[in-house]
Amino acid sequence: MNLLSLMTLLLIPLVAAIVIPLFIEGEVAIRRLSKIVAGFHLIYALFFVLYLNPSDGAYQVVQEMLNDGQVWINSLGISFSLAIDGVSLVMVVLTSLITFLAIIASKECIKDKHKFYYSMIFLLQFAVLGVFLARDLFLFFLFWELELIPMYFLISIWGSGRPKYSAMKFVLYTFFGSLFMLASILAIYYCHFMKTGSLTMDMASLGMYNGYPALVQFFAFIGFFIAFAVKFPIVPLHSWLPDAHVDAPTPVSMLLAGILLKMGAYGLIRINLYFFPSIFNFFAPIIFIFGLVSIIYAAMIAFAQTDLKKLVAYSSISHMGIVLVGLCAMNAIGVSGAVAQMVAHGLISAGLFMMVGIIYSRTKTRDIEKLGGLAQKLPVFYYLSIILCLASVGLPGLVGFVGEALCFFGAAVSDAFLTIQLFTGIAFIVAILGAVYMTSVLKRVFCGVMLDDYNEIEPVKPYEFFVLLSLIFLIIFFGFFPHYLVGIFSVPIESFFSV
Amino acid sequence: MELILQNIWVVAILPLFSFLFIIIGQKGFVHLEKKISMYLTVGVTFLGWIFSVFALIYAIQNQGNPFQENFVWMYSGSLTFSMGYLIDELSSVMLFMVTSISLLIQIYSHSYMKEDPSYHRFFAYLSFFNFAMIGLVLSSNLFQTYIFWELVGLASYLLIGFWYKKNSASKAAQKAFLVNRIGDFGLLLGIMGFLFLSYNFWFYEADVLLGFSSLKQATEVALVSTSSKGFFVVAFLMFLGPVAKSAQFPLHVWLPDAMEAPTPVSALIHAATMVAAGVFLTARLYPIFILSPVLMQLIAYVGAITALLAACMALVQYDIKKALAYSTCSQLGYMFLALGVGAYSAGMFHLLIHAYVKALLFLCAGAVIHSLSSQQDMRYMGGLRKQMPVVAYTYLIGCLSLSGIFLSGFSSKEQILSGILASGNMFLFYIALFTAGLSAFYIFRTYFMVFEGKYKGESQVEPVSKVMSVPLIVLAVPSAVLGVLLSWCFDDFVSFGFHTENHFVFLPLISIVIALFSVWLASIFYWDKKKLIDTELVKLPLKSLHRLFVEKFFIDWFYDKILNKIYAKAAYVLSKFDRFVVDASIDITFQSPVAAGKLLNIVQHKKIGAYILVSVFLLVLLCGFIMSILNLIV
Amino acid sequence: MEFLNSAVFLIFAAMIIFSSVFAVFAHKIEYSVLSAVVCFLSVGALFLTLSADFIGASQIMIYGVGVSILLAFAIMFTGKDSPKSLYLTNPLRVFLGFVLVLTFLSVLIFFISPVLDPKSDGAFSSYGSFAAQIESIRQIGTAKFIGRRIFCDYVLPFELLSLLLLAGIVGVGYLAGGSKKDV
Amino acid sequence: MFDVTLIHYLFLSAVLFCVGLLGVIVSRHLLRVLISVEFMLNAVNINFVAFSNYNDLIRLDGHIMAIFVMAIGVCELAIGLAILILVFRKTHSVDADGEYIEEEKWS
Repeated sequence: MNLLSLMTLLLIPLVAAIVIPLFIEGEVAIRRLSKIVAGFHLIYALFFVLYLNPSDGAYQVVQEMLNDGQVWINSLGISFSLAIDGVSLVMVVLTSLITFLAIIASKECIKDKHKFYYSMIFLLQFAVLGVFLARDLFLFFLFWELELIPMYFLISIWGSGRPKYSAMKFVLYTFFGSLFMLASILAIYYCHFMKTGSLTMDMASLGMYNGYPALVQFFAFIGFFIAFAVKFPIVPLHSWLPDAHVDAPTPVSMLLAGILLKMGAYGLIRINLYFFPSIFNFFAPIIFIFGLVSIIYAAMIAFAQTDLKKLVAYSSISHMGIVLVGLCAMNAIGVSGAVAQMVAHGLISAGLFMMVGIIYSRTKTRDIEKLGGLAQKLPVFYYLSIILCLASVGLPGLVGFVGEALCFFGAAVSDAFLTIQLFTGIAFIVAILGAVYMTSVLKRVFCGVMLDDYNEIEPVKPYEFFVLLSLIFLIIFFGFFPHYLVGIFSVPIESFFSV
Repeated sequence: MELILQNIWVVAILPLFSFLFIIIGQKGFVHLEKKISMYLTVGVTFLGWIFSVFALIYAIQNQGNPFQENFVWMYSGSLTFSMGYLIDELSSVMLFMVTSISLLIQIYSHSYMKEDPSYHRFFAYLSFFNFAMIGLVLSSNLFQTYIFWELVGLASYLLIGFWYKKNSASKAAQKAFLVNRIGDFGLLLGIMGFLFLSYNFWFYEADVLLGFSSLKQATEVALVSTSSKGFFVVAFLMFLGPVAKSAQFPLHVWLPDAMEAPTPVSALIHAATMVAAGVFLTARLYPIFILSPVLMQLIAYVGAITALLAACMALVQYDIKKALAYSTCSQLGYMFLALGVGAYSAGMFHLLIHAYVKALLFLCAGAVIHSLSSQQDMRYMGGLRKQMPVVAYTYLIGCLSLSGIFLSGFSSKEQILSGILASGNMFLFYIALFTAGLSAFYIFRTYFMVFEGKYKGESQVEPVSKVMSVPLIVLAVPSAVLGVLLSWCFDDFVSFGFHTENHFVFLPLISIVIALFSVWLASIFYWDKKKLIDTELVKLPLKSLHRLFVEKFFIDWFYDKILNKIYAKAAYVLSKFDRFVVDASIDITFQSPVAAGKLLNIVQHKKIGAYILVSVFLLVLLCGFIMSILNLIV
Repeated sequence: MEFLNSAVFLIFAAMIIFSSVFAVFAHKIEYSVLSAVVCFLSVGALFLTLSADFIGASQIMIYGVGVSILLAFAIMFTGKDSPKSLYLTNPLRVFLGFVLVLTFLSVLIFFISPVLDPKSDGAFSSYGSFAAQIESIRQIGTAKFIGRRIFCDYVLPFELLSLLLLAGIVGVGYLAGGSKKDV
Repeated sequence: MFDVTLIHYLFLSAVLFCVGLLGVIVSRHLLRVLISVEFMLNAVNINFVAFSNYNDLIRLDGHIMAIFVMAIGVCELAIGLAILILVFRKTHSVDADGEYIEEEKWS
C-alpha cells in the first residue's frame, strides 16, 4: 500500500527539476535522464490506475482512496494533503503522458540552455500535478500560481516571434484571473470559519458545508468562474491562447494545450460544480451560452487563419467549448462527457501541435498559403495527420467522438434549463464548422501539387513517429473501447449526482 | 446455421483487420507480391458474401423475429450505448447486395488499378469501406448506425481524394465530406431529439438503447410526449441524414464531383452501396417517418424533384461518369419517391435492382475509360461496339433494364409507378412517368454516343482484359433476370405490413410505350449513322433550357457563391474583430500604465527654476486658501 | 536723532532693493556679483542701524568679504568659455515668475499689514520695565549677551553647527578638488 | 521724518525675499541662482534681527538665529559653488536650463 504514495508521485518531478541542473552535465545525458524520469513517472502513475478500481467512491462523499496529509500551517488550518479520485487520476496520467511525450519531442526544437529547459519542464509538471492532486484549497491556489513561473520562462526564452510579449500576456492574464480566485477562497474560508468556528482549508469540508450565505456563494462562484474561464479559455478571455501557442516552441505548446487548459476545466468541475451545485444550476444557461459562443466564434476564426499553429490554437478553444456544454448538462452523462472531452482534447491537440511542429521543422514556415503538396514527400505522415485532424473533428471510432457524443447526449437528455435541447442543437454545429476548417487544412497543406522548394525535406524521424504513433494509438484505442476511459471517472461523478 | 449467425459480426470485423493488415504491412512484405492485398480483400469479401447468403436463408425462413446480438459499448450515467448486429429481412438483403457487388468490383479493380503506384492503399481503403458499410447494414441500434454512417462518409472522403495529387480530387473529397457532415449533423440531432422525446421508454422498457426492434413502441411514446410539429422537426432532422448521403435535392452537389474518384470506387460507392445507405436508413426509420404524414409528403416531393432535376442535368453531360452519376441521383430520387408515397417494398426492390444495374453501367464505363487511356469525354468515343463487344452488350443490357423496358428494371419501376398511383397523387405520377421517359432517353444517349457510330477519338483503343469483362458478365445476369425472378415474392418478403396492389392494368403497357418512344428519340439524335436530324438544329429553341441544365440549375453556383464566399468573409471579419478588438483591448489595458508613466514623465525635466515656480504657485494657492478661511473667520 | 535714524534706514533700504534687483537682472554676471556684494554690505549696515552690532559686523565680515571672494572665484572658474551670456530663461517662466512672486509679495504684505493700524501697535512696542538694561545694551553692544546666551542655552546647536561647517569644508574640498585627469 | 518701526523692516525683508525668489525662478546662470538664494537668506536675517531688536533685546534669540542662519547659508553657498564648478567641468556650461546628457549608467 505504501508503495503507491501520492507524495512520491508529486515530488518526483520536483526532485528531477532540482537534480538535473545541478548534477547532470552534457546535453545528451540530460535529455536521456529526463526521458527516463518522465517515463518512470508515467509508469508509476499507471500503477495508480490499476490500484484504484473504479468502484471506489468519489472524492468527497466516500473516503478518499489515498490521502497522505501532513499538517502544514496548523493555525490557519492548511494541510499539505493530497487526494485522488477518478477525475484527478485521469488528469494526472494525462499530464505525465504528455510531459513524457513533450520531452521526447523536444529533441531538436531546443538548441541551448538544456539544463534550464528540462528543469522548467519538470517544475511545470510538478505544479500541474499539484493542482490535480491538491485536496487543500490553499495548496490548490499555490500550485495554480506556481505553474506560471516555468511557463513564462519556457515561452519567453525558447519561443519564436514575440516570445516576451506573449509570455508576459499569458502570465498577466492568468494572474488577473487568479486574483478573483484568491478573493473567493478567502470569502468561503472566512464564512466557513464564522459559521462553524473550525478553521480549515480542506476542499472536502469546505465543499460539503453548504451553509454559506447566498451572496457569498454567488460572488465566490463568479470569482472562481472568472479564474477558470481565463484558463479554460472561454471566448472573451481567450486572447492569450493564440499568442502563447504561436510563440511557444512545439513541446511547450503541446504541454500548454495538453495539460494547462485542463486545469481550468478541472477547477470548474472540482470547485464550481462540487461546491456550489445550486448556483451552477442557476448559471447553467449563461455558461452554456459562453460555451456556445466560444465554440462557434473560435471555429469560424480558425477557418480564416493563415498561420497553422494559430488555427490549431483556435480549434482547441472551440473544442474546450464542448466541455462547457457537457458541464451545463448538470447530469452524470454530461459531466463524464466533459471529462472525456478534456482527455480527448488533451491527446488530440498534443498530436496536432506535434504535427504542426513537424511541418514547421521541415518547411520552416507555418503559413498555410506557402505550404502545399506535402503528402507526396511524407505519405505516412499524411495518413497520421488525417487521423489527427478527423479525430479533432469528432469522427466516430476515435476518442474525439466519445467526448462529444457524451457531452451532447448529456445535454440532450438533461433538464438543467428549459431550452437546453435547442442550444445543444446549435452547439452541435461544431461538427460542421470543425470539419470545414480541418478538411481545408488537410487539402491546402497536404494535397495538391508539390511546391518546388519542398523537394529535399527529410523524412519524419523515428522519435517524432514514436510521439505521433503513441498519441494516435491512444486516440484509436479509446475511440474503439471508450469504456476503459469513461469507466475510470464515471463512478465518482455518478455518486456525486446521485447523492 | 446457428453458429454462422452467432458470429456474423466476423463479416464486419474482418475487413477492418484486412485494412489494418495492409496498412501496417505496407512497409514490409505486402509490397513484395502485388496481389496479396487483393487476395486478402477479395477473400474477406467472399467470406462475407457466403455469410450473407446464410443470413438471407435464415431471414427467409423466420421472417417474423429478427436475430439480434448486442454487447455494451459504453455506459455513463443512465445511458448505456451498445453495439451489436440485427439480422432481419431488410439487413440480410442489403448485406447480400453489398457483399456481392463489392466482391465483383474488387476483382474488377485489380486489373483497373494494376499499374497505379498506390495499389495497396486502394485495396486498404476498399476493405475499410466494406467494414463501414457492413457495419452500417448490420447495426442493431440508431447510435451504432450513426457511428458507421460517419465511417462510411470517411471512407468516401478517403476514396474520392485517393489521387491527392490532383487538386480537384481533394477539393471534391472535401466537398463530399462536408455535405455528408451536414447530413450527419442532422441525423445525430434527430437521434438526440428522438431520445429526449422517448427518454423514459428507453430508460425503463427497452433492452437496447435506440434499438430498431423496439423502435415502434418508442415512436408511440415520442408522439405522445410532444406536439405533431415537434415530432415532425425531429423526424425531418433524421431525414436530413439520408438526404445528404443519397444526394437528394438540396445536398446532391457532391455526387457529380465525386466522379474524381477511380471508376471502381464510383461504381461501388457512388452507384450501388453507399448512396443506397440513405434509402436503407429511411427504410429502417420507417416506423418514425410513417407517423408524420407531412414528412412522408416531403420525402415524396424531395424524391420527385431530385429525380426530375438529375434526369434533366444528365441530358447535357458529355462526361460519361457524370452522366451516370446524375442517373444514379435521379434513380435514388425515384426510390425516395416510392418510400414517400408508402410503396415501401417497391422502393427497396428498386434499390436492389438499381444497385446491380448501375454497378454494371459504371464498370462498363470504367472499362471504356481504361481502354481509351482515361478519356472520359463521350464526344471522343463512338463505335466501340466492334472493338469491345462484351462491354457493349452488357452495357446495352444495363441500359434496357435501367430504362425499364423488359428486364428487371421494368418490374421494379412498374411497381413504383403502381405504388404512386395507389397513393392517388396524380401530380407525382405524371412526374414519375416523365422522368422514366427522360431516364430512358439519357441512358440510350450515352449508349449511342459511346458504342454506336464511328470512332471519333484519336487515342488507340486497347483490348479489355479478361479480368475486367468477367465481372461485367456476372453482373449482367442479375440486372437482367433478378427483377423477373423476385418481382412476385419480394413485396411480401421485405414489406412494411401493407401491400400495394396495382388496379390499373394498362400501367405496364404505358411505361413500356414511353420508354420505347424515348429510346427511338435518342437514337434519332445521337445515332449519327442515321443522321436524321441535326442535333444542333434542335438545340436552338431550347437554348436557355440547355444552358440551365448545363449550369446545374445554378445550385452549385449558389453553394459556392453564397455559402463559401459569405462564410469565408464572415470568418475573415470575425478574425479581424478578434485580432483588433478583443486582443487590442487586452493590450490597451496592459499598455495603459506604461502610457500613464510616460505622460507623467513630461513634468520631470531637470529645470530647477520651473520646480520652484510650481512650488511658489502652490504656496500662493495655500496662502489664498488660508486668507479665504481667515476672511471667513475675521 | 529721529530724522537721522529714518534717513539712514531709507538710504540702506533703497541700496538693498536696487542692488538686489540689479544683481538678479544684470546682463553680465560680473555686474550682478558686484551688486550682490553691495547688497550684502548694505544689509550689514542695516543691522547696525538695528543696534545689532555683533550681527552687523559678522554679516559684513562673512558676506561682504568671504562670499564676494567666493563668488569672484566662481566667476573665474566658470567664466572663460561660456559664450553666450546666460540671462533669463524662457519668457513664459519669466512672466509667470513675476506674476506669482508679486502675488506672493502682496500676500506677505497683507499678512504684515494688521500691524500697521495703530491699535495693535502695542504688541511690538518695547518693554517698559527693562528700559535700563536695554539702554546698557545700546551702549556696550550685544556681543557679551549673545556670547552668554549661545554658550548657556544654545550649546548643542552651536556644536552641531561646527560639525556642519566641518562637513561643508570636507565636501567642498572633495567635490571641487577633482583629480588632475578631468580638468 | 518718521520713526522707523518694525513694519518697515518687515516690508524691506519681504521685498528682498521676493527679489531673491524671483532671481531663482528666472535666472539661467547657476551663479545668479545661488546669489538669489543668498538674498533670500539675508532677508530672513533681517527679519530675525528686526524682531529681536524691537521687542526682546534681553534674550537676543533673533541674533543667535541670525548667526546660525548665516553660518548655514555660507556653508550651503560653498557647497553650491563647488557643485557649480563640478557641473561646469562636466558639461562646460553653467546653464540652469541646460540639457545635461548623463552617460547611460546601464543599458
